[in-house]
Amino acid sequence: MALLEVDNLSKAFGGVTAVQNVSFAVDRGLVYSVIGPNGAGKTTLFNLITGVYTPTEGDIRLDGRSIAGVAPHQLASQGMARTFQNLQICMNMTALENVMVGAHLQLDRNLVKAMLRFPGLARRDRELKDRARELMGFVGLGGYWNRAANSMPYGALKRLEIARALAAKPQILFLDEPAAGLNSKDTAEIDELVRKVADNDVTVVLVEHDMKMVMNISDRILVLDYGKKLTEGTAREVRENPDVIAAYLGSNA
Amino acid sequence: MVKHSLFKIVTAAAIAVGASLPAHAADPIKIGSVLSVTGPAAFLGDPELKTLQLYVEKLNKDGGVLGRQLQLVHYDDGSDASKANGFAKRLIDDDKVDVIVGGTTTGSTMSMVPLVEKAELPFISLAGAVVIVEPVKKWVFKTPHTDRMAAEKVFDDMKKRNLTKVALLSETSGFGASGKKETEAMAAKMGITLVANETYGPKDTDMTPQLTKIKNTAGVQAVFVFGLGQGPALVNKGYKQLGIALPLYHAHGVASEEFIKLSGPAGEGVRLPAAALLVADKLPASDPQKAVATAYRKAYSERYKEDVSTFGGHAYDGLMIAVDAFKRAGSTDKAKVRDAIEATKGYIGTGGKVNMSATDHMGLDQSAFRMLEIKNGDWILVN
Amino acid sequence: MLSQFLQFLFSGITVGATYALAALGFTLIYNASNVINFAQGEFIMLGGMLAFFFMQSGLPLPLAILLAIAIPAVVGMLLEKLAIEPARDAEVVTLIIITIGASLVIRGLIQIWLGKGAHSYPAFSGSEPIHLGGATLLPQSLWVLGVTALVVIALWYFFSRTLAGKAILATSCNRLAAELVGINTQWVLLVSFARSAALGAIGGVLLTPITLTSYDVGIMLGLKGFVAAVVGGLGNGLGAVLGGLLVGIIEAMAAGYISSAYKDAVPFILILFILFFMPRGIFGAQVTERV
Amino acid sequence: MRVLRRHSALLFLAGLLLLLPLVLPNNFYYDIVIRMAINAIIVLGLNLLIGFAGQISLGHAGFIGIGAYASAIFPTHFGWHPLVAMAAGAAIASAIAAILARPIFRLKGHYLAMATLGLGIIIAIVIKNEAAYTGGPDGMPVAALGLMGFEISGEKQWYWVLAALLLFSFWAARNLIDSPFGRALRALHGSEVASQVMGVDVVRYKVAIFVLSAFFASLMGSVTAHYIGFVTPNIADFFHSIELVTMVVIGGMASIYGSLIGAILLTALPQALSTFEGWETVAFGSILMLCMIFMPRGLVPTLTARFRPNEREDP
Repeated sequence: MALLEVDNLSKAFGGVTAVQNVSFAVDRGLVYSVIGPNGAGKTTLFNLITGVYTPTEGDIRLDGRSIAGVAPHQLASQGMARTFQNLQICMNMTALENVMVGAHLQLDRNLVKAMLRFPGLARRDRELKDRARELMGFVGLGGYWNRAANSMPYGALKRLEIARALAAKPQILFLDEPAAGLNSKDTAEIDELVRKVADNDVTVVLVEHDMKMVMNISDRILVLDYGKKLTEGTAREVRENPDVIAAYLGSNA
Repeated sequence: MVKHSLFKIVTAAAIAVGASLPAHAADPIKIGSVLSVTGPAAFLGDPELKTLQLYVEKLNKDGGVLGRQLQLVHYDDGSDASKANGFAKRLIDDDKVDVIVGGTTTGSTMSMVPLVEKAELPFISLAGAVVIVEPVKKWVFKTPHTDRMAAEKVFDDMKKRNLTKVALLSETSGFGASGKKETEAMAAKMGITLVANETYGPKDTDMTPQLTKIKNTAGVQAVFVFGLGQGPALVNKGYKQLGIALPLYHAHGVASEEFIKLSGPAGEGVRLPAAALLVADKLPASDPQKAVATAYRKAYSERYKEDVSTFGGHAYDGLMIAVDAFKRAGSTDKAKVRDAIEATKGYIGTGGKVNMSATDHMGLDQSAFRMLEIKNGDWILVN
Repeated sequence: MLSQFLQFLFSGITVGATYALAALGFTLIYNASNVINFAQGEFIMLGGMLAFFFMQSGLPLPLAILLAIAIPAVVGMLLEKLAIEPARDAEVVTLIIITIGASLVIRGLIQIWLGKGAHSYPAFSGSEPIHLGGATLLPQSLWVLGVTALVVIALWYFFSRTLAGKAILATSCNRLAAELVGINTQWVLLVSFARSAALGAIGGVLLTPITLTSYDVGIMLGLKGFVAAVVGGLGNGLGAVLGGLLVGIIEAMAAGYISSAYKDAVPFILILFILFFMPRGIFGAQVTERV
Repeated sequence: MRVLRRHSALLFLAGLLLLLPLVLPNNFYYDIVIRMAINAIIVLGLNLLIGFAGQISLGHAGFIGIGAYASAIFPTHFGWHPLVAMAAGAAIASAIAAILARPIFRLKGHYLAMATLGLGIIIAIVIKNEAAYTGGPDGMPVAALGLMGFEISGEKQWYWVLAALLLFSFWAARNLIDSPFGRALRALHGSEVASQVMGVDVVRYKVAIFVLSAFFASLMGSVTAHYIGFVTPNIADFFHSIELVTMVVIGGMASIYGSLIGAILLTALPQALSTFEGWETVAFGSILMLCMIFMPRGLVPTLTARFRPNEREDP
């Protein structure tokens, strides 16, 4: 059984149908990319799967359980994590704290215990701090621990979002344009990071504009156009699909 | 860094607030005062403060009291009783005043009462409600007439005119709420039936809904309004707008020239109980209050170019009773001064003739109130 | 009984028109800058107090009124230039506190200058009540209602039919984008503050013969205006007017039929209920947040 | 060593509170410090809500009023023990906060400001109107706070009570900020959608912190009532709410030290301005405006940023 199954998913905003009858499945351990011209409905698709929007029609199943319309904070406990196209870093916190928020669900969230700083809670918090440091090292942000998030460069924030998502120990990670706005060197590093994440048994679903990166790292690719599924397949299949070429040339090239 | 600034701020604040602390041997007599000079009760506190400043200056020019100068230490509680409590502590502990004259509102006064009782400091309040002096508190006195007296005076007058079914319209301020309570009690005692009982907010701009209700209540013979400041003037206007023809009475809280001005033609025929101060010039020469009231009126309006109100008069009385007590006590010894205040007999003030006793810390009786009516834009004495 | 109802209605509409003018002031500034100007009530106070002062000093009525409207407009511009503009990017609460600070300064200065007493001046066309269906209405109330209606029409025309009005709407939507298409957003903000201050002042001038004025009348009027603006859905001009009338009428009805002691609580209970069911007021736009 | 460093600020505050009586000349200064401490504790709670969680409340004085009047009414009219009354007040305030929090926190920005403001005003109006119990606008006296025959009275005793409470609140607030709960709270301020995706049940956290701050506000209302010995509706007033929010913002949003500084400054300021003769309002308003224009983030964060531009205040 595939880890993520999407069946006939549709989302309409008023009269506009942003996503229309999209179906696909993502197997465990893959790097799965969603591509398409601007306005193809990629981010909407992400927002639907991660619970930010409620689908108008269709179903989404994670591990066989339906998750359509489930609130985002409940999805997190089922092993789903994501990053955002427009950075959603908490600028009022330090880098390390941002990562620690990612591990929110693994900790004791009791208010009274927190105020009185119960020893168990404090100990686990310290352990988490160490793990968060490791994760920051993993994404290449070793020196940034105590930096205020709002004083960090853009590229670093992109990685920080990934570190934060990883802190949740997800089984599936959605990356919304992780390379957007980065130069080629940074992009190559993100590329490498995504591979590294996938090698650590985290299924990665990716929306990305950078074709080189997508073709490089994706195991399978879904192509959307005007909210509809155009095709799906390996990098090679997609590259050679005439419809895809037409869509890109027709609208974007 | 942060911690240091914290300490600095504390000390700086301490220095800032403690800057006024001379302590020489030839000390002046310190009159402390907490008044509501700003906030909703400002129209009471403002003339009170002006009066105190005026007369402390005057007394000093005339050589002071007991050969010592007077010093007025005053704070503005902004009509907030909790602030009054804090400032009272400042007067007691920091300024070490010899007497407190002030407390504009009943709330402010009552929040200061436990402090002066504990500090054993004579305190003459300028607020109205009966609770201040009933039960008698050893160190607490007051100069204004009570709301109970006002209700009694008004009902007396109504009964003379055979009006026994009355609609009460009271303000939701401290003054109005206390007045409402006393009026209800007094009505029961004097055989007056309150056929309607409405309220309005001190900042309301339109009382016609309440007045309409009163107008449509069966059997109303007269309307009694218990409020302060501008509200009652608006009641007059609404009254006229609705064309209600019943006799209209107000309480003593609107006893000022301003009330006539604000009401305009709508004020004609309105009655209220007030101290003789407002009609000083119309008093017969034989009236014992005539001299005091005229002199105060003259001094105040010459200095401040504004009309007198009875509230300033209460401050005048409070200060003069204190000064009188200092003189009779021959010192500023707090216990002696307290005893002297309690022994005040036959003092003629703007509010009336004051005869204090161990059981009466206000010392005014019903004769202190005159029934006034507005006629041709001026006060006239009824009867 | 009908006459009683009518009387409550007249009372509510007159008071409501005041709230409506205050609410419109909130709306104008909110539309241009997303700031809730807690000093809005002070402009109403300024209008009344200045009109009184100038009439007292012997100026002819029209000139006194003109000055009483023009000066607050200048104060509004100063407020924008000196206090709002420098702190434009600050958080909602910060801006709220700046405007509260401004209201304290305005109120304090007027109190020092013109004292704490209450004032009034004669109504514009006499105070002989008009009888209507057994109820009475003051001629001045007609002035208030009439001018409010004129203001609403003028504003509607301005925003929907003129380029300048559209520039203001554009600025409120997206300041940067508005600047990019060549709108002088600084000017837009300045004009909005001036206009809303003038609007408040007009309200103050018209109301004083009915309600009296003093240095502290702005607090309550400002608060009720804010309620009215929110009831109508912030940023919606027509909503603000209807919100104001609604709050005024409900207050009067509450005082007449329910309890005069609790009539002040009624608008606030109302607003809680409205917001619980319509989180953006009655006429507020529904927006979807973008991620 | 780590313990010492972690608690250095706490120890410093404790030391300061311990030594302060040596320089306080008389009861009046004790009084000011006590009022500062009371405000500081309320502001700490309010800052958790406004500064850290990013949710405005313009009606917090309502909760203070509930606590104050519970301590005034229950012992006077029903003969309850003051501590029971205090607990009851806190329970009532928390319950009201909990019931209303869910609908209220669906609102944002100015709508939220309006709803909380309305809530506060309604509470104040009820207090003012139910004169049979509350004494109406003139207020009512409050019995002394006693425990097992011992009665807290006088500024010196209250000083130590408040010092202890302030230390506890300071410690607890810092603990809370640096805990999973606190991080979730700040995260939902930083990015509501990101925190949701991380598993933060945003509404639950907003409700919890609102209830917590209402709980503390109510407790401090009770303390204020017992300390002053008299309570009037002013305590629940809209202006009191604004005053508290001002303390939060002037001191610095999302800053524990800022809460202390804000409370200290704005408690001392009216005293310092009391000699200005009529200009108090203008001076106070000007100071508010200038602070906010030149330090929109509040004193402590602005100063911290100047000296340590890349770091956050250590929680």
